[in-house]
Amino acid sequence: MTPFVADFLIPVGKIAAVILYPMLMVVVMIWLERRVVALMQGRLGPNRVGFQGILQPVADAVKLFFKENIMQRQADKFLFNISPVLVMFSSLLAFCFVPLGEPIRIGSYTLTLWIAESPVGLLIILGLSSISMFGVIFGGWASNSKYPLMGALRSVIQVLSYEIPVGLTVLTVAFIARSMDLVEIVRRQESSGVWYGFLMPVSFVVFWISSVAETNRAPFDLPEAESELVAGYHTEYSGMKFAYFYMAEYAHMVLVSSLVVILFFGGWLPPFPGVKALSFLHVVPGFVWYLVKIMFFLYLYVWIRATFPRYRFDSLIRLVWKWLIPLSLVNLLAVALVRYLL
Amino acid sequence: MALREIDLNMGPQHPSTHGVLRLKLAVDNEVVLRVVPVIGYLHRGMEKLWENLTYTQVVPLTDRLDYIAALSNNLGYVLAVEKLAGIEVPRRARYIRIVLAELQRLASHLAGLGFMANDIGAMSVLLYGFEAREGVLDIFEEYCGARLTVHGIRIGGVPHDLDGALVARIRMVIDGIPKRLAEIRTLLDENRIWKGRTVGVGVIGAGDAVDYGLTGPSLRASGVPWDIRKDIPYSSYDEFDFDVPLGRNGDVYDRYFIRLEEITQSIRIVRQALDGLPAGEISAKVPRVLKVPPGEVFHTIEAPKGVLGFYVKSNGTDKPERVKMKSPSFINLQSLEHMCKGNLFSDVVGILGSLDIVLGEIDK
Amino acid sequence: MSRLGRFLRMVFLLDILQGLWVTLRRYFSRKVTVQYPEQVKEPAPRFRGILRLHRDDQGEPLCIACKACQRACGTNCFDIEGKKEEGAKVMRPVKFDWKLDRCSFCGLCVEVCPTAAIRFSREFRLTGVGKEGLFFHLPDMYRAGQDLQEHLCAGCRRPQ
Amino acid sequence: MPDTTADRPELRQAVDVLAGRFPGAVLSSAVEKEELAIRLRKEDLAAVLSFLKDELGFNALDDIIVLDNIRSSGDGGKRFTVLYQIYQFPGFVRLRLAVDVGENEALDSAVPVYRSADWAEREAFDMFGVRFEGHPGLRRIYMPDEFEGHPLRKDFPLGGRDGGA
Repeated sequence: MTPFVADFLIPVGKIAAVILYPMLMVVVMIWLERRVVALMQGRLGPNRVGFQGILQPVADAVKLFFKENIMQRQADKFLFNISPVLVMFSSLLAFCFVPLGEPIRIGSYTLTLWIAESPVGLLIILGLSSISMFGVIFGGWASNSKYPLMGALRSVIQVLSYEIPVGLTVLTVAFIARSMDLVEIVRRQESSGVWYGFLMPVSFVVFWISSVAETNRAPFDLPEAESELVAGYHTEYSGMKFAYFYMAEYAHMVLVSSLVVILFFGGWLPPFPGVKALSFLHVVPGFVWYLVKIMFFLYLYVWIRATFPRYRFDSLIRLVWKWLIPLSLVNLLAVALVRYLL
Repeated sequence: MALREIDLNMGPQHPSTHGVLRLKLAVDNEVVLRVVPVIGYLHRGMEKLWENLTYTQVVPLTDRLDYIAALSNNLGYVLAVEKLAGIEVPRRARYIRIVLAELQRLASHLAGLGFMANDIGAMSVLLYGFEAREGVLDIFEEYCGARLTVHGIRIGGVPHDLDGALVARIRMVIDGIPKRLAEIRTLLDENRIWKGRTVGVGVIGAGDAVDYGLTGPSLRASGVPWDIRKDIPYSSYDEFDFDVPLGRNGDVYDRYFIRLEEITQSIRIVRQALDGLPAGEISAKVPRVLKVPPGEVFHTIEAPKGVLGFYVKSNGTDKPERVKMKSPSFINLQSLEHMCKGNLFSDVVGILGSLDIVLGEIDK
Repeated sequence: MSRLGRFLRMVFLLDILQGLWVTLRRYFSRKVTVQYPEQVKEPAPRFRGILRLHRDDQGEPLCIACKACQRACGTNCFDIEGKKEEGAKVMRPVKFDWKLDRCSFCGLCVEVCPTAAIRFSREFRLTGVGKEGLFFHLPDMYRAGQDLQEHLCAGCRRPQ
Repeated sequence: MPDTTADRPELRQAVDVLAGRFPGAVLSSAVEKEELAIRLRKEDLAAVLSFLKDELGFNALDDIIVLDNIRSSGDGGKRFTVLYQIYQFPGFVRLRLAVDVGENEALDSAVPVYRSADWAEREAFDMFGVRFEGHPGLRRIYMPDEFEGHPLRKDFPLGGRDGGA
């Protein structure tokens, strides 16, 4: 392999992939959401554009692309423009650290299925996902309008609250895996032969609930609660800027689902990695396992949205401070104790 | 302190104001301090129009009041005119009216529950409710040719007879509704989020409810047993056996629950009416140009949203001198501020949904 | 429900799971969507669609221009003029204007018509481009709602 | 159908009690179409309403109806008649109070007695221009604040003042 290919083409290709892969998932996700919710409500949902309506999100994007960008005269111009970019950028950037599978060997060259492997990859991803919340907050504030402001306020409190259980549960994984490197965490799950989700169900449940809240999804979609705040923090946005917020939300969901899969469900590992009798499952490429697991969690997102009413602000806060944080603290303590004793 | 209070304009363009209602809210962060409803965006001057139309021509216009339950409006107006003109309606027509009116109540409650649930964020319930309501609307279409603005009752009787096929169809539809209701109840009744959003929210006590003139399901949710169908039976309601469900706390959950129960009761009444459908004429003899002797009358019925009253004053011609409508939503909306004060902003939409208002009826 | 039952429900998220079960079941159940315009939900026989003037079996108009419908109408939809030809027994309309934009489809005109000349068709597609399509004149009134049947048959993809 | 209001003794009683308590207030009373209607002197309205509510138990107000008598009253009669439709439950009794009021006169507000009178009086003010003294915020309810005239008056043209479209 020439140095040109190895040092230039492949990195560029990877960068392109890291942008394309989330966007592709976003398209699938938007379609999945509308279709699945419709089917659960006895409707059909979009099924005309492309096969079963799969191109509907593309058509929507094209429409949004040609729409006028409206900005309030009193809006803070700089923040108003920067915040959709911030949200989108941080969501996409986080995907650099998400490993998609085992490295592939092509001759002497090893193709890694991630852009950057960092010993603190987990922390970086959490940090980046927090940065995307700044976009939400800035956007809501810069709109200089009441509904977006209220959406942003709700968002601040929601993120402040739910970062804590996320952090605490991630720590338990780090304790067990003795690493914050995502690739390493998956490899530890392979060597220990059990997915951490089964080892630490409490961690998984707390992490999952908190991350649904962190992605502003139903039933925790308070910052953009349609029936209350019109469209929440992006009420004043239109056209492509709105599309950025919209897509970033889905990208964030994909990111969070990837994290859940990596931390608790063995990433690209097939089920029961330790059981010899099931080793034939290795025939299926790891990436496929990985996608199947992600899709399951994305489906769960949609399923929950179709089923439940929206939490109220105070009960949402009560849930996290009175239930999730104590639970995750006890859980952390228990895991640490077990880890220390063993 | 000056900065703590925000004036928030909710509507007339807002996803959950059920039409063109505008609420001027004063909020302290999320806590609601004041609510001032601003109405009139849909005011069409119905009462003025009615004075210039003949008694018969008014009936289709009453469809446009509470358009979710158009038939109940027809019934309320027609009963008032019949009382004034001294028209005796045949028993079969009265029974058919009850079948239609109860089906309408059912449809209205299903839609109302759906809107309410959708405001609180459970959007599937809206669709499930609409799916069940669709069957009822199909019956209306089959019966009188329209689904929403039905014009399904005439002065003196009903326009069409209920034939065997239609009776069978009605039975089929109402047999299917409990299943849809069960789904809604599984989704909401015990759900912790739903209960968190509704129990103890928007409470109005029995005394206040009466004082504010609240009627219908919203009043009964506060535990006041007041149902015109039972207390001043009109149109043969006294021949039917049904219960009036009562709430205890007067909160959003009770108002939701009362509507669910009333759907069950309506199904019961429809079954009884179909079983005991008497033979006979479907309409009294009414002159083509109806001239009503001078006089005045105020007649109330139990519409799905509450007590619907029509005051009709005649001057001896074929056009009424004055028709005044007492619309339940108009009166019920007055108590919104009482229910919302001190609650959170998110609750306003839930409370508004639980009042089940229709702006066509409020603005007339 | 007992205290314990309630507690167990709460801890094991039974209410949540029940809700999820309902939506999952509906996911596989029959869908109610009608794929208009490929499929058309056929209007009921009594459906109150566009008004149509009918002729008798000999092709003679039924309308006798008595203007009963015009008088019965609460929204002034009609503008009718009749004329009695030399030697004819009854009047015939020479002008029969109906304004769709004013009509509320209440059916009062249909009910008063002494010769059952004016009746509802089942044509529910009321939209058009421009205001002209909303004003029906005498020739239009005989044609109104005619092509619905072909449309319905195309819709359900059944041979006519 | 059971007769609900026709000549029930308690109705007669209510009239008698009322007439005894407020001498001269009851101008006339009649039971028409099974409904009791009492015509009152304008000045006594507030006192009668609170008496009816507090002591006779008429706990709810159905509606306030305004009639424009411009065509029928002709000579000397007052322009408007305001009807108060009140009722009592349980034990259903319904009562209609009628008060005549001239174009430039004001009535006592019923809001201190019945809170539900608030919007009803605003509607009466908006549509007919009948003023109520002591109302906590008598302003238009349907029409825009800057609107002039009162649309439900008989002399207000049906198609609006610009003739309608």
